Amino acid sequence: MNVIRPYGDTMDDGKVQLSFTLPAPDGARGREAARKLVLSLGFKDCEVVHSAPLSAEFSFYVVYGKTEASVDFDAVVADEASADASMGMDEVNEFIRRELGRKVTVVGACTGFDAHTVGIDAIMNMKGYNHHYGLERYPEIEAYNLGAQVPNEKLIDYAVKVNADAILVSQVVTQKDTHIHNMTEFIELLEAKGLRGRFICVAGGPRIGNKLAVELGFDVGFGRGTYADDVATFIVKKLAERKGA
Amino acid sequence: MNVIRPYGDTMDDGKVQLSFTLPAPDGARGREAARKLVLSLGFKDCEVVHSAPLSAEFSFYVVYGKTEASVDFDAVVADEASADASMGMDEVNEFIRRELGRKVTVVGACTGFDAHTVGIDAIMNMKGYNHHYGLERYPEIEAYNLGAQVPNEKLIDYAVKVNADAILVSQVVTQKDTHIHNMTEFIELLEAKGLRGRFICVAGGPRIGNKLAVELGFDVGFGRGTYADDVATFIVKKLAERKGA
Amino acid sequence: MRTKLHLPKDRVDYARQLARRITQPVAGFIEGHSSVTVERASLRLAGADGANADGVPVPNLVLDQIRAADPALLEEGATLRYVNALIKTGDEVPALNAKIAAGLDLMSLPLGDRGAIEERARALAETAAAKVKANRLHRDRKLEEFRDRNNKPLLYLIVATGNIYEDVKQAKAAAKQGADVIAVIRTTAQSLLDYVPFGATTEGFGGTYATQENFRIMRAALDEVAEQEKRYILLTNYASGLCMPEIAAMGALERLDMMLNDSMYGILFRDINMFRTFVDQKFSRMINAHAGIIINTGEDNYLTTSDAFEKAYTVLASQFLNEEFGFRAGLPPKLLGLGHAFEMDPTIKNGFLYELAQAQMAREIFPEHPLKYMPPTKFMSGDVFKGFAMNAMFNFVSKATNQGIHLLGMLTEAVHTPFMMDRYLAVENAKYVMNNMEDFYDDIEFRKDGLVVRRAHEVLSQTISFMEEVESIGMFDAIERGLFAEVKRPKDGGKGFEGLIKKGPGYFNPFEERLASELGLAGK
Amino acid sequence: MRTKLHLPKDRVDYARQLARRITQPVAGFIEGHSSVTVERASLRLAGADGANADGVPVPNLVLDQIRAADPALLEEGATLRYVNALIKTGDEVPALNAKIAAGLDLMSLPLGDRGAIEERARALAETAAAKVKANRLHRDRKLEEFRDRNNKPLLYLIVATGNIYEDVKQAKAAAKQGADVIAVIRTTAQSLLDYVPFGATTEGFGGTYATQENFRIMRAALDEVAEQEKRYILLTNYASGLCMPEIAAMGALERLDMMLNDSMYGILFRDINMFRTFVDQKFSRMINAHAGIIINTGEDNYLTTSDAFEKAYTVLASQFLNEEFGFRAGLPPKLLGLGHAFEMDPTIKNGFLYELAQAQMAREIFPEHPLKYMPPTKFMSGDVFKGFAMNAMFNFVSKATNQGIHLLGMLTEAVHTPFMMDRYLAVENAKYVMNNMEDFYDDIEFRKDGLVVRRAHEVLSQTISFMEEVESIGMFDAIERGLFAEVKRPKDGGKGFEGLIKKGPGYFNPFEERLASELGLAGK
Ligand code: B12
Ligand code: B12
Ligand SMILES: Cc1ncc(COP(=O)(O)O)c(C=O)c1O
Ligand SMILES: Cc1ncc(COP(=O)(O)O)c(C=O)c1O
Repeated sequence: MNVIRPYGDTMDDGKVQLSFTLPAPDGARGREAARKLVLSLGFKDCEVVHSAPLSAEFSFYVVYGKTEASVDFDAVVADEASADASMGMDEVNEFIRRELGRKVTVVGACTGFDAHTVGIDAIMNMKGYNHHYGLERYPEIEAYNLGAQVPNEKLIDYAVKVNADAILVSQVVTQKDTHIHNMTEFIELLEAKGLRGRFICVAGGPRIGNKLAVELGFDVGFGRGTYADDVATFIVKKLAERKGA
Repeated sequence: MNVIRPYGDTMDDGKVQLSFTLPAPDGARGREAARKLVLSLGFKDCEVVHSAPLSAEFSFYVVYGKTEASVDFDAVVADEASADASMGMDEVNEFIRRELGRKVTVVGACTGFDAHTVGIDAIMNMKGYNHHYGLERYPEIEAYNLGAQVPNEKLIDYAVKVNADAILVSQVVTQKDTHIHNMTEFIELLEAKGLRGRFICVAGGPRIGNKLAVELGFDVGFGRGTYADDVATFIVKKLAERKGA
Repeated sequence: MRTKLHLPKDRVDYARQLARRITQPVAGFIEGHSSVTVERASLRLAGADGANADGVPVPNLVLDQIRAADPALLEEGATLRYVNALIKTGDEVPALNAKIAAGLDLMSLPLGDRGAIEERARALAETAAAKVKANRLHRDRKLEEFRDRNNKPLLYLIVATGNIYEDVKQAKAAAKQGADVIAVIRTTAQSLLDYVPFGATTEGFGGTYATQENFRIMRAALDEVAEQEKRYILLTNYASGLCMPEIAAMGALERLDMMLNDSMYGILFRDINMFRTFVDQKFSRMINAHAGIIINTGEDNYLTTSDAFEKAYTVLASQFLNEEFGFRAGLPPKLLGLGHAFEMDPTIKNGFLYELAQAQMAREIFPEHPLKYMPPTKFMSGDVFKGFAMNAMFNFVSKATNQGIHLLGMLTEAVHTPFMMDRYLAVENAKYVMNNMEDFYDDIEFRKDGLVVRRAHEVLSQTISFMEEVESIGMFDAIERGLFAEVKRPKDGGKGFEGLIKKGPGYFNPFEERLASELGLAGK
Repeated sequence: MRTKLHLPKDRVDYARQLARRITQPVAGFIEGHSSVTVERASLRLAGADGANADGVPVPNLVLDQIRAADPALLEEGATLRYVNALIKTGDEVPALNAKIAAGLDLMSLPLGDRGAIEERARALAETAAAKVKANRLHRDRKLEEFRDRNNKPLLYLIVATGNIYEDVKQAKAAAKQGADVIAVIRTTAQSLLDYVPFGATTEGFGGTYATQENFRIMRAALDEVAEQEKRYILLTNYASGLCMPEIAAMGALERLDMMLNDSMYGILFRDINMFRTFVDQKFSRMINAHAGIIINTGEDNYLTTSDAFEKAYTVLASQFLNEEFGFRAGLPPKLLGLGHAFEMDPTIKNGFLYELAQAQMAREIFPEHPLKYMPPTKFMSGDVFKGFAMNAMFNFVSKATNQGIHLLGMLTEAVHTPFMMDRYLAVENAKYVMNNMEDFYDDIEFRKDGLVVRRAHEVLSQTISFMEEVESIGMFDAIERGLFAEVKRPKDGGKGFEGLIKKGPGYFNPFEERLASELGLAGK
């Protein structure tokens, strides 16, 4: 057991900063409403340190609260794919040569109406990101980046065409849960075609968690700060595992 | 009933921003701990959008959560003394002349070890604050400002000496609840001397709420943004009330 | 204006010459072409409006009917057929629209006397022009009535709920908080629709459909706040994508004040066919010019994909090209809201100075233009506090270089589309910083051999080299080879190519004529 | 240094002359006086340490015993009696301290041979000087070893938990986050104690007691992080209040690197008697000068009570006076961390330019001094976001004018003493802003007739008028009449007056002698 609580300047003081808007006019009643609201969240103590009108009907609050909520840190299990130690580019290539003995093929795209290619480019393009080369630079990997706004159907067809080992799906826009719809559709399509088992399915994007991706039927999900190394490591290990199995 | 919830960009979306420190290393486990913590506060949904190490043992989180917590705004009662409409300086003087027919005497100080005089000066000094003159400028009020670090004992003695109607206590430092100790001691001293009934007791300071002040035995408490007008209005109305009673 | 950068005038002139030379062959191409959306925009100016039961707009129905009858007939323009129907049915415009929406096939009506059609069409053009002029006059009057009440630069806030009625609430609150300009972000992928949806909409995603009714609703709402705040609130939308000229036409009719409207954005960032885009941008810009609508060009887009420090010259080159395309469409400098952005990596040592150089350079090279300055987006992170400091620095540079239109940065840029409180904080940040350094621009000089001055000179000369290269290759080939924004667009590729129309000898477009003459482009 | 403000050199020289003239009579007074804390500081340098069972420190016990025996005896200084006891008991210093703590009355020991006492005392002064010099050497070596690793300006963070062990955690984290300087804020009201508590303490309030043991604990902790970070971490405390010289002595012995140490702060802001303060500040500064400790003066305090725009000249006047008092105590410019603050109302139009003017003026008038620049505090509010933007602007001005010591502003200044995350955000803000505009200082000029230049000239001339008035009235009377900080302090009023000591003809203080000779003040 290692019970931890938010920390302001003294262990276990439980201090948390909050800010939010209320659909109510600014003023003494608004501030009191803000306080009550924060207390109703289980905060023991709450100071409304700032309020301001956003319009006649809306108001803004900055609050410092004190909570007794805690987590047992020992029981926390990290759920981020990239939290595992990843191999570097050379290691990955070496691993492929040694363990798989053939080139690995990867197809990726930013799917649906999503046009945010910078993320998938960061993973796939030659130049990579933050001094981590992208998959195209890996001699043992064939990487096809289909770019933006690619329909799921088209991505799958392409993967079949080039006989891909893995499909990379990037989803950046999350408004109205569009990423969830998109990702679900992708998996359902694969399953309908009886192809789910054939590919390692990798999802990614700044708001994609591993847990979410796995829930939706992907093999893994990668969030912010991912590098090609992480993705490549995951794929090649998985392939080796399957080969072994 | 007028049930309101935090508002991000859609009615009742319940969006709240939080930031806090955890006594745990930064990383995937830290982020997951932060998420769990926020969920344990009753948030339905929680995105850890930023984390950073503060040292090897501490880490910082920025989080956006979604809550279903609400308050019934109709049932919220404002509890700020200065929320009442106050009279202006001229009105107050007119009121004194008309209703009380004698000058009103007020003694104020920043008590205990507190040396933050700017607040009490804002209320009492000639020049006032934010274009609201202080009590010294009121022709019908005799105002004595004893300044900083005044022991409660000395303040009370002085009030007796000048036969004050009201005593103003300023408390700015709140660390380790020093204001509570100080204010409690002040009231206990007055009671011990059998003088509580003789004075209108007014507390003030940026972290002083009316509710708190009243709980501690004051007649009223004034927070941030108070002007002399508010204080004067309260005092003279109270005096008129007592005279009437 | 005092120069602070001492940029060589002859080099700046030379860059403008290059822009003229680069755009010349493009202008030649444009001259000989129309497009489906140019025709539809003309119809809209004539009054064509409404949609059929499937939601297909009347202007599209007209074009579809003509094309179905004989694609070659489009070479005469669509106005001819629409006006012919007016004469033949004896209807006024609304009645005809209703009939078309109900299924009337215009091509079933024989073509009448061309002289009569042309006369009636010119009368419609007259009506449209009068309406647009009235809008323009109204705007000018209000700007005069509320003069000196707007912020300098104009503070520009976006709304993007997807629901026009929610947008209205957000927009009003934003205006109350201090915004001068409200931009209604369009729903994702509307730029790729080859029609403009009809009516009020509540189902956009990441933004709200640009429809004429939505324009009207928001215009009315902002006019209402303007009276309360005694500050004219400018309304912005996107004359961009596959319906560029139609949206411009709608904006002109509904008194929008600004339009995102770039000469190459669609090609590079939306994969729209290059010929189509060039044709469309010209007509849309003529409409904007006539309506007194400030265009906002899209140079910031170069920087969200490429590195802002290394590719700074692509921004300046694009500004020169947008300017020249604008001139060619009759836009005066004061309607040319050329774009740029504060997008350098915040960890760059002296990044602030380079941003200052870039912004000041734009200011000096385009002195009368209401430059549109975009906030940091790419390097914003979930650290909303740091983001807020970055926005403060952006606000500083904008005021320090006297920009015209200032898009407020959101502390939550990397997290979600703006919350109401995010906008408030953005306005507060800008107002604090800008008021606090109000006259900094007048007070400061840059050292002649300093970093800022050297950087500006360097970017100018990189720009010239780049434009020389584009000139030698030719614009169309340069785009094909990926010289712009590192993307390659084949000439016959991209969306909307099939909607390009070669003007026939009998091509008739009284709106284009009218605009050209109003804008003094007739002789050209 | 290039001048940007073109301040008239002769006026600046004249202001310095005024400072010299104003402080001359004060210096005369100081010459003839000591105080209880000067004597106790001397005892501490001799090695007096520890406390009795009631917590009364050994140096206080010694003074109390002398005074109890005969107050007039203090006129000879306390060292005489302490050293006499050493000789008489034959003890070494620690043993004697223990005896005093246990109750030994020094006055019970007859006074021995003065020559022997003086000789032994001078040996003790030699030992103390050697120890202080060794500290200074160590610091210089570390600064050399880790050169170019500190930020410019030095980033200064406070810790204020009240518990020295918690302080250590916070301080280490702060250093890891990037702080160069850690200041341990003192507990509220320690400045009014006429003794220095003994030992490690955990019960401060709003700050932690300054004790020699606490100094030692924090010094060791910071030395440890310094090795990890390869950056020398400076330690700061307060040589201020009723024990100003004693704390300086402790700091010299424990290798503190900076001390809050103002010539008039105690008088004006703590109601300490003016004569007492003037005497105490001189001796404390001699110690600081010898120990190579940078003093931080308290001009910012003028601005938390008065208006920063209107009373800007009081800051400059105080800087001149602090400088001159500093010179008179042997402090060279590089140890004179003169203070000022970014405290103007954020709603003032062009406030940023006035702050820039003030900071640049300080920079040009005090070119070699490591100016200490304080963040916004008074106008910070619960709006932590706006506060963060204000801190960004403050960071900007500091770097833009090349300040020396930069106190980081806290976004929660109006809410609570800093949380650990508040410090982190403060460092992040400063590092971002300062790196992003690293060479702004070299790149920028101010217009000769602009706001910034005019403002600086104006403040300088207001300062001169003010100092002329002070000179004509005389320093003591000027304070009595409330010319400084709008507070009136009677000459015989205030705390600690009774602790003033007139030096008798037999006054003996080998530490003062030694310091004066080390500092080249002997002849003066
Ligand atoms: C650049 C940008 C754009 C550019 C995109 C250019 C391009 N070619 O990509 C343009 C201007 C076109 C654009 C347009 C829009 N954008 Co945009 N955009 C951004 C911005 C500023 C940066 C995104 C970025 O490039 N990040 C850098 C990359 C490297 O990070 P990343 O994408 O997270 O990728 C990393 C990881 O997530 C991961 N990863 C990502 N994908 C994958 C895939 C796999 C398989 C793996 C393993 C890993 C992985 O690895 C990458 C490297 O570490 C963000 C705001 C921000 N600061 O984040 C908004 C943002 C993403 N955009 C947004 C929106 C709403 C839009 C629009 C809908 C606005 C509109 N209505 O017009 C349009 C829609 C476009 C569309 N159809 O999708 C919102 C999304 C809100 C939400 N959560 O839903 C954001 C957050 C801005 C905001 N606050 O409103 N945008
Ligand atoms: C100026 C200042 C100082 C100055 C005070 C000078 C002076 N003569 O007053 C100096 C530099 C001396 C100082 C010292 C310290 N300060 Co101080 N100081 C501030 C500061 C920056 C501004 C306070 C201020 O003047 N506000 C303006 C006035 C007008 O507002 P106000 O006090 O709220 O008053 C209004 C209302 O509250 C109300 N009101 C106030 N009193 C009364 C009384 C009555 C009867 C009524 C009706 C109304 C009323 O009306 C006023 C007008 O609207 C605040 C931070 C901040 N920005 O708030 C920190 C702050 C108050 N200080 C703080 C601290 C910790 C200290 C020190 C303990 C630090 C130290 N260890 O040395 C010392 C202790 C001094 C002491 N013994 O009390 C903390 C308090 C934390 C806490 N909540 O406990 C703060 C919040 C800073 C921080 N974040 O750490 N400080
Ligand atoms: C000129 C221009 N048009 C349009 C847009 C909007 O994009 P979309 O094509 O999705 O409407 C932008 C975005 O920045 C732009 O700069
Ligand atoms: C010179 C100086 N000494 C001391 C202090 C601290 O105050 P106190 O007297 O409470 O120790 C300050 C505070 O700003 C100061 O400027």
